[in-house]
Amino acid sequence: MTERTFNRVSPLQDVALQGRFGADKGAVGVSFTVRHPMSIVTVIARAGQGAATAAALKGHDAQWAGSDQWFVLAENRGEGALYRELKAKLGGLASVSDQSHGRVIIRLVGPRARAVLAKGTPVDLHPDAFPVGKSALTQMAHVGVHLTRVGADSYDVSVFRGFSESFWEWITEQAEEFGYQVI
Amino acid sequence: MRYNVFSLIKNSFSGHKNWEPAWRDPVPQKEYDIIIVGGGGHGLATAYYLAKEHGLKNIAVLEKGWLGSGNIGRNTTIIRSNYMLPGNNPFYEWSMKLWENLEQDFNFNAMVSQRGVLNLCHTDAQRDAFARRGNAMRIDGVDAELLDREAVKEMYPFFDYENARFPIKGGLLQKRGGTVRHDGVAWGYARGADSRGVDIIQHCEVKGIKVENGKVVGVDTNRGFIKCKKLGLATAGNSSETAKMVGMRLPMESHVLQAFVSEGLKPYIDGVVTFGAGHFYVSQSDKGGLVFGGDIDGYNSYARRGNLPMVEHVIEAGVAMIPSLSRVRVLRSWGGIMDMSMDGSPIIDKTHIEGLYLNAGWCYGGFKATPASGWCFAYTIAKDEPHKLNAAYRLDRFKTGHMLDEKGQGATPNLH
Amino acid sequence: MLIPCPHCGTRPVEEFTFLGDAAPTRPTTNDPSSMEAWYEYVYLRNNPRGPIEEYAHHSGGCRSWLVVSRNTETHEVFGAVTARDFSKAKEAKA
Amino acid sequence: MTSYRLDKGGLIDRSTALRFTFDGALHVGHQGDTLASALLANGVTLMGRSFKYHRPRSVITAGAAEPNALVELREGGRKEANTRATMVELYDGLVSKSQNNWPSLDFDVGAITSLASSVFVAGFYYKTFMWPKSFWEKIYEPIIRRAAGLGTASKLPDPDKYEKSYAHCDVLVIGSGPTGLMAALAAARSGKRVILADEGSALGGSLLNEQEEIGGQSGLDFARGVIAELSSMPNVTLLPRTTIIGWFDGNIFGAVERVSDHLRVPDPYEPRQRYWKIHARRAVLAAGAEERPVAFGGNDMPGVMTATAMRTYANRYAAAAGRSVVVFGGNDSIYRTARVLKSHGIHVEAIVDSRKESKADAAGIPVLRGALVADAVGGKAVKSVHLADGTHINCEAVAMSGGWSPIVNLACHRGKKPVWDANLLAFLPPDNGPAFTVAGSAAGKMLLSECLADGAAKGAVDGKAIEIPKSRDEAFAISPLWWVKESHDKAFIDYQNDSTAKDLPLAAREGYSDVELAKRYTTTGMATDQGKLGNINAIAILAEATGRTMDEVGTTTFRPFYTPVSFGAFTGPFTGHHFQPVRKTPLHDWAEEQGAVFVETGLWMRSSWFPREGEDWLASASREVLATRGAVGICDVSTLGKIDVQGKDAGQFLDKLYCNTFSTLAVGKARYGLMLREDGIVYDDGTTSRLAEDHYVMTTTTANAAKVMAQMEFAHQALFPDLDVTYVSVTEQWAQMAVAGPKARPTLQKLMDGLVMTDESVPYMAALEVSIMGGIPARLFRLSFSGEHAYELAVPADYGSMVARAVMQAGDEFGITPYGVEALSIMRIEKGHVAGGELNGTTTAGDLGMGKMVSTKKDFIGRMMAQREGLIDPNRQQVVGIRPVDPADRIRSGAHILKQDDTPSMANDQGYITGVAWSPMLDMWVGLALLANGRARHGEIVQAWDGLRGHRLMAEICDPMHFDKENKRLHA
Ligand SMILES: Cc1cc2nc3c(=O)[nH]c(=O)nc-3n(C[C@H](O)[C@H](O)[C@H](O)COP(=O)(O)OP(=O)(O)OC[C@H]3O[C@@H](n4cnc5c(N)ncnc54)[C@H](O)[C@@H]3O)c2cc1C
Ligand SMILES: NC(=O)c1ccc[n+]([C@@H]2O[C@H](COP(=O)([O-])OP(=O)(O)OC[C@H]3O[C@@H](n4cnc5c(N)ncnc54)[C@H](O)[C@@H]3O)[C@@H](O)[C@H]2O)c1
Ligand SMILES: Cc1cc2nc3c(=O)[nH]c(=O)nc-3n(C[C@H](O)[C@H](O)[C@H](O)COP(=O)(O)O)c2cc1C
Ligand SMILES: [Zn+2]
Repeated sequence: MTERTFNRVSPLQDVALQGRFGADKGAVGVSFTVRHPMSIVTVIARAGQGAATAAALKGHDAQWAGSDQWFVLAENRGEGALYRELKAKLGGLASVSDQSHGRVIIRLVGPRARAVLAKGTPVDLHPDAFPVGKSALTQMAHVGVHLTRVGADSYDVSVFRGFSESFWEWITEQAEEFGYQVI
Repeated sequence: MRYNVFSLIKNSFSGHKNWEPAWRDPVPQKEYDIIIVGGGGHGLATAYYLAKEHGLKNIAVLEKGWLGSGNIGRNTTIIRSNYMLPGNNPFYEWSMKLWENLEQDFNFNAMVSQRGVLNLCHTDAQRDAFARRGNAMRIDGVDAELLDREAVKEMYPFFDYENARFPIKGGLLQKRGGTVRHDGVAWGYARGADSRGVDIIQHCEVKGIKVENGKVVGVDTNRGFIKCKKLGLATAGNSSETAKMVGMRLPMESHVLQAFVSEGLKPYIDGVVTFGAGHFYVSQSDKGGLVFGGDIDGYNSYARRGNLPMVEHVIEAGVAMIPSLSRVRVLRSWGGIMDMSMDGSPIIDKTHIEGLYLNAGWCYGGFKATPASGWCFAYTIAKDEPHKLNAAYRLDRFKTGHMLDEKGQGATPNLH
Repeated sequence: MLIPCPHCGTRPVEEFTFLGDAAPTRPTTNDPSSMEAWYEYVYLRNNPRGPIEEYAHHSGGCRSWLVVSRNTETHEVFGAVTARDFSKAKEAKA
Repeated sequence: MTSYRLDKGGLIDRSTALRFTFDGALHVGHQGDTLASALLANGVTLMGRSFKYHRPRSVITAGAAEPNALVELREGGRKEANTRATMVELYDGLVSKSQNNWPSLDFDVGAITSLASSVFVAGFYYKTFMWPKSFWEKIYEPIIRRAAGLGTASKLPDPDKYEKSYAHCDVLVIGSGPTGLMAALAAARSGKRVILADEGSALGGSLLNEQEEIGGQSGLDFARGVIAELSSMPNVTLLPRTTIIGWFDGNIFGAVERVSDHLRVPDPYEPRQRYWKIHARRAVLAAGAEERPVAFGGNDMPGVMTATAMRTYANRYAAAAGRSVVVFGGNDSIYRTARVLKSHGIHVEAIVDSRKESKADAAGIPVLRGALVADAVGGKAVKSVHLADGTHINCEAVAMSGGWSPIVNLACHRGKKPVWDANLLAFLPPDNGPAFTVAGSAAGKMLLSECLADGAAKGAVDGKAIEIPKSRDEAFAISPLWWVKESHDKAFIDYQNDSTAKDLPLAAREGYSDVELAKRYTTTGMATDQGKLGNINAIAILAEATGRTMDEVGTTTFRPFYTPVSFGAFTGPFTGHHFQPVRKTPLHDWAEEQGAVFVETGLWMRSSWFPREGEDWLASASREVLATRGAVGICDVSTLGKIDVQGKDAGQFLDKLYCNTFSTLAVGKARYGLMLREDGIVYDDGTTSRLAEDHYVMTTTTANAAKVMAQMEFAHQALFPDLDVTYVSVTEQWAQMAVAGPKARPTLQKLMDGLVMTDESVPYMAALEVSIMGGIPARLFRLSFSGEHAYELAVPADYGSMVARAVMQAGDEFGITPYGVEALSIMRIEKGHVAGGELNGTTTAGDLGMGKMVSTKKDFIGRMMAQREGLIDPNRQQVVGIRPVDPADRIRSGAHILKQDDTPSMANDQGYITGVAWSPMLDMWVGLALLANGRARHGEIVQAWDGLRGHRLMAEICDPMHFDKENKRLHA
C-alpha cells in the first residue's frame, strides 16, 4: 500500500512561535519543540496477551501507557500507515486505535527541563526514579499527560490535542524564569 | 439567670464573678425516659424541643466529647432554604422560620444574620436550573430572586467579570438566607434545654445499645450503663458507627469536609456567595475572618482533617471568583466528618427497633436544618411517628425508590 | 496521602477518584427475589471507622481501578491492588 | 525621639540607606532590617491598635509569632492587610500603614471601648443585642463588624504571579538553627537528597540572633561554614524564606517560598511566592522553641517584649527597645538577656527574678529575687514598672520570659497531641514514628550542646554519625510563671484578640471549662498567631482555675497553617482565564473564520451561533435553523465523547453498559443507546456504531464523556473482569461535523472518494468507514439530532478545518450555513429529543418515554433498581411537549406547571419546563417539560407559572415532538 500524506495542521501552529523568551540572561534553560506531524497509535493487549503484545512491539518506538497498553510512535509516516501496519501485525493480540491527530507531543530539552516539569507533575523525576526510557501517565496543570524521559535532559510530554494550546501557555510560562526557546 | 444588657452591666460591677454556669454538669442518672446520643446541634435541639414543645422531662443528651465538638462547631454557618424538591422545601423553610425567632426563644444571641445567600451561575443551563429552583421556592412562599449579571455586579463589583474563565451570568439570591454563629447555636440550645431540666452529659460516649425483645432498653457508655425507654441517635458523621451497635447498616458514608478562615479583615464581603463554576462558598464572620469552604476531600474518612489538593482546589475557585483575594491570607483549615447519604438528603425516622429513632445523613447542609431537624425529630420521638415535614426523610425510601436527590448524582455519596 | 498504584508507582491523592467501600459484591441474578440483595449492594455501606478496602480510580494516571487498603481514621495507606485482581480473588473465595 | 540604633554590631549593612514610610512618615533603615527593627531603630514604638480595646501596641516578638505589629503593606492591588512587621524585610520604597484605628494611630477614638471594657468581657455578645429583634442586623451587627477585623484588604486584582512546584527528597529538615544545620549536614554527607527549609530571610535560625560559641568560633561563623558546605553539595536544596505550612498524609509537606516579598516588586519572570508540595521520605522538625510572655498588667504596652525579641533586636538588628530596661522572668535566661543588653550598652535597671534563687551570672546587674512585675506603667510607651511588692522602677522597656514552648505545631498536624513535661514546663511533641522526628529545642532540648547533638543524631542516615562541635551552654533552670495576679491593669493572654487572664476563669465559671470551649468562648488562640504566644499560659490559668493538671486540660488542636498563607500561593498560575484549561475542538479555527461566538461547555469552547451583521443570538440561531431545515447546515459536534470499543466480548460488554442491546447490531450500523446508573436512573445516551465484528465506536454526550469512560473502566475491571474487551477514548482523534438538511447528501457526495450516496448505500443509521477528498480516511454516519436528513462526518482532527471548509464549498450552491449549539438546541426541542435538561440524573427511561428500550432479557447496569415502585410509579414526571396557548406568549425554562385553576403551592406543583426554544418553523416558543403523569395529559391546558420572573401564562401540553411528527424529513 502506498503511504499518502496530506497537509496536517498542528493545533499549535499559530501558537508555538519560534524564538527566545523569558529571562534573557545567560544560556536558555529549556528548548521546546512541537513534534508534528507524528504517527501515534494506541495498542491495548487483549485479555491475557500482554506479554505477547509487548514482544510483538519489539523494534517499534513503543512507550508504556498503562497496564498492557502502549503508545507506538513514528515520524514521517503517511496518513494511517502505522495504524494499518500495527493492526495487521497485532490482529487478535491487541486492539489498535489511531491517535495520531488526537495527541500533541511537546519535547523539552535543557538543564532546567526537569524543574519546569516538576512544577506540574508529582512524579519524582530524579534519574534514579525516572530513568531514560521510562514513561508515566500523570497530570499537569489540570491536564492529563503522558510523559517520557527521552534523554538525560530531555522529555516528551504528550497531551490531548484540545488542551494543547492551554497546556502550551502554561508550560512555557513555567519556563520563563529560566529563559526558553522554541525551535 | 436571663441574659440581657442589664444582667451584663450588673455583673460587671462584681467583676463578673457571679455568673452562673450556662448549663449544669450533671452526673448521669441510672435511667431516663429519653436519651439523645450526640450533643451536636441536632441532638441538643431535639432535647430542647422535646422539653419545650412536648413537655417531656427526664431527658439526657450524651455527648462523647465536649459540647458542640462535632460538625455544629466546625461548619461554615450558612443557612438558607433554597431547595426545590417537595420533600425538602417545606422542611428547610420551617427551619428558616425557626431561625428567625430562635434567639428570643432560647435567650442566647446566636447572631442570626440574614445577609443574603447568592448562588452564581455561569451558563444558560445553570440559569435554567436556578429558575426551576427559584420557582420551586416561590411557589411555596419562599423568597427568591433571579439576578442578571448587572445586578450581581452591582452587589459585588470586585468579582471577576472581565477576565474570568467562566463568566458570571447571574445568580439566584435568597435574601433571607445568611449566617448564624455556629457555637452560639449549640450553646443556646444547650442552655435552653438545661434550663428545662435536660441533663447534658459531656464526655460520655455511647459504646453499645442494648435491645431486648426488639425494644431499646438502654445504652452502654464509658460512664456505665444507662437505661432508657426511647433512644434518639443524632450522631452525624458517626452515625454508621452508632447504628452498627444494633446491627444496622446505613445508606451512608462518612467523608471529611474542610473549611477555612482567613485573617480578620474590615468588612469585605457582605453576604454569602457561592461560585457556580467550581466549588467555593464564602461569607465574612462578625469577627472579620472570611469563612469559606468547598468540596469534600472525596475519600471515606473519620479523621476530621483533609489534605492539600482540596485546599488548592477550593482556593483556586475562590480567587477565580474574587481575584483580589489573592493577597488575603488563609489562617486556619480544619475538617469535619460529614454523614453523606446516598441521595444527599437526610433521614429522620423510626427504625425497625421499637424506641430507636434515627437522625442522620445531613451531608454538608445540616447546620441550616438544626432547628427544624430538632423540632421534627422531637416530634417523631414523642409521637412515635414522623411529622409531615419529615415524612419524606424515610429510611426505607431507597428501597422503595423514593430518593430525594436534589443534585441528581445517585448513590454516590461523595458526589452530593 | 500517597497511593501505591501497582502500575504507576506511588502517586499522591490528587491523581485519584474514590468510590467507597469495595466490600459489597454485585449480585449475579436479576431474579425478583434478589431485590433485597441489590438494594444492599447499591445503598448500604459498612462505612467503617478504621481499616477499609475501597475503590480508587487512578483517573489522573493509568486509569486503572484499584482497591486500596487504608485506615479511615488515620489515613494510613497499607497497599493497593488492581480492582481486577481484587474481584477475581473475591470470586475465587466465593 | 532620638535614634535607638546601636552604634555598632548587627547583621545590617549600614552602607545602605533604605527609605520607607509608616503612616506617611518617612524613615530610613538598612539592608538586613525588618520593618519592625527599622521602626524601633527610628524610635517608632507605637505600631498598631488592638482588636477590641484599641490599646496601643508595638512588637512583642522579633519573628513569626508576632500578634501586635501587624501593618498594611504596599498599595493598590498589592496591598496586604495584617502583615507582620517582624517578618517584612525592609526594601527601599516600602510603604506601610497602621491598622484598626480612627482617625489616627496616635489618637484613636476606638480606645473609648476601654472605658466600658468591664462590660465587654469574654462572650458578652452572646448575652445581649437581642432586643429589639430587628436591631441586630440593622444596628448592632454593622457596628460590631466595622469594629472587628484588623486590616483592610484590597479589592483590586493582584498584579503578581504565583507558582507551584512539587519536590521530592529523602530528608527534609525544617528549621536551620543549630539543630537543623546539624541534621541537614548529617543527612547530606550520606549523599541522600536533602531539602533544608527555613522561614527566615537567611539560614541560621537563632544563631543569627544570639551570641553563641560553637567549635571555637562564633555561632554565626559556624552557621556560615555549614551553609557553605551544604550549598556546595549537589544533593542539597536550600530553601530560605520558605515556611513549612503543614504536615499532611503520606509525609507530604506544604511549603511557601517568599521568592520576591523582600523586593518592592518581583523581577519580571519571577513569581511573588512559590508553593511547594514536598514529598519527603523522612523529615526532621527543628523549629526551635517560642518564648512565652508573662501575664502581668500592661504586658502589651509598647516597650514590653519577650526577652528573646529584645536580644534579637540588639544582636541582629542593632536596635534598642529602650535606653533602660527591666528584665523579668522565672528562668535563668533572664540573666543572659541582661548580660547581652549590657554588652550593647543598654542600661539594665534590674533583673526581676520570680524565683528565690538562681545560680546564673548577673554580671553585676541588680537582681530582685522572688519579685514580680505586676504592672507596666506608661500608656503609649513604658515609663516604669510596678512590682507586686509595691517597688517602682523607671525604665523604657521590659524584657519578659515566661519560659519556652517547643514549636510542635507541625508534629501535631496529623492528629496526635503533645505531652506535658513538668520539669521543662513545656508540651513536648508526640511520637510520630521515624518518618517525622523532632529535634533540638522543638523537642525540648534547651541547651545548645544538646541541640547540636540531637540534630546530628536525627539527621543521620543509617546511624552514620558526624562529629559534633564543642559549644558553650547557657544555664537553664525554670520555675512556673504564668500570671501575676497582683496586677491592676489588664494582663493579656492572647494579645491580638484582647483576651485577658481573667477571661479564662470566667469561662470556666460559666461552664466553658473544656479547653476547646474556653478557646471558643474567649477567642484565645484564634488570632493570626494561633496561640503561639499565649496558649500555654491560657492552659495553665485554666488548669489552676479548675483544679486540673496541664495534661488534663491539654492543648487545643494544632492545625495548618503554621503561619497564614496568601490565597495566591495556593492558586499558583491558575487564576483569571487560566483558572481551568481551555479545550478547543479541531474545528475551532474554522468556526472562528465563520464568525462563531463561543460558549463554555465544561472545559470545551463550543461554537454557539454565527451572527451576521446586526444579528443577536436569537436572530442568528433562527436563521441558522431555517437555513438548515431549508437546505443544509454544518455544525461542529466534535465534543461528543467517542470511545473505541474492541475485542471479542465488545458486544457483550456494551450489553452490560446499555439498557438496550448492542451485540445484535449489524456491522455498518449505528444504534441509539441509553445507559443507566446502577440505581436505575438514566446516566447518558448516544449512538454506538459497529464498524467490525469486534469493533464498536461509541458516542457519549459532551458533558458525560469522562464520567462514562470511568464507568466503563469500573464495569470492566471491577464487575466483569473476564470480558475480553478494550476501550480507549478517541474523542480527540476525530473532528466531527453534523451536516444536516435536505441538501446534506448532495453536499457530502462531492467529497466522497467513489462512494455513491443513496438510501441503499448509506441508509438511515448507517455507520461506514469511507475515504474522502482523495484519500482522507473518514467515518460517515447517517444520524440525526436535528430531525433532518443528516449525516455526521468524522475525519482525523488535523484535517478538520480543511474538511469543514471543503464541505462549505461543496454546499455553497445550496446556501450552506454553519450552525451552532443554539440552533442545535432549537432543533432538538422542535423534535422533542432529550438532552441535559431532561437527562438530569433523576429521570428514568420511562420518564423519558423510552421505557420500551429497556431490555428484560439480559443483565445490565441498573436493571434491578429501575424496577422499584418509586421508579415505575405512573405519577412520576414524564417528558412532554409544552407550548403557549397564545402563540404570542413566551414560555420560559424553569417555569413550574400548575393545573389550569390551581393556586401556586408546592402541593399543586405538577412539574416544570426543562427547555424552551423559539421555533422559527412554528413561529412560536415551544418547550419540553417534565410533568406528573404527563404522557396521559397531551392536550391539557395548564399554567406555566414563573413567579420568579413575574410571569404566568396558559400553555398546552403536547407530544414532545413539536415538528414533523412523522419524521418525513429524516428519511427524505
Ligand atoms: C466544614 C463544614 C462546613 C459545613 N458547612 C455548613 C453550612 O454552611 N451550612 C449547613 O447547613 N451545614 C453545614 N455543614 C453541615 C453541618 O455542620 C452538619 O450537617 C450538622 O452540624 C450535623 O448535625 P449535628 O450538629 O447534630 O452534628 P454534630 O455536631 O457532629 O453532632 C453529632 C455529635 O454526636 C457525637 N457522638 C457521635 N458518636 C457518639 C457516641 N457514640 N456517643 C456520644 N456522642 C457521640 C459527636 O461527638 C458529635 O458531637 C458543614 C459541616 C462541616 C464539617
Ligand atoms: N533557656 C534558653 O535560653 C533557651 C531555651 C530554648 C532554646 N534555646 C536555644 O535556642 C536554640 C534552639 O536551636 P534550634 O536549632 O532547635 O532552633 P532555632 O530557634 O535556632 O531554629 C529554628 C528555626 O526554625 C525555623 N522554623 C520554625 N518553624 C518553621 C516552619 N514551619 N517552616 C520553616 N522554618 C521554620 C525558624 O525560622 C528558625 O530559624 C539553641 O541554641 C538553644 O540552646 C535557649
Ligand atoms: C465560622 C467559623 C469561624 C472561625 N473563625 C476562626 C478564627 O477566627 N480563628 C481561628 O483560629 N479559628 C477559627 N475557626 C476555626 C476553629 O478554630 C476550629 O478550627 C474549628 O472550629 C474546628 O475545630 P478544631 O480545629 O478544634 O477541630 C472558625 C471556625 C468556624 C466554624
Ligand atoms: Zn496508575
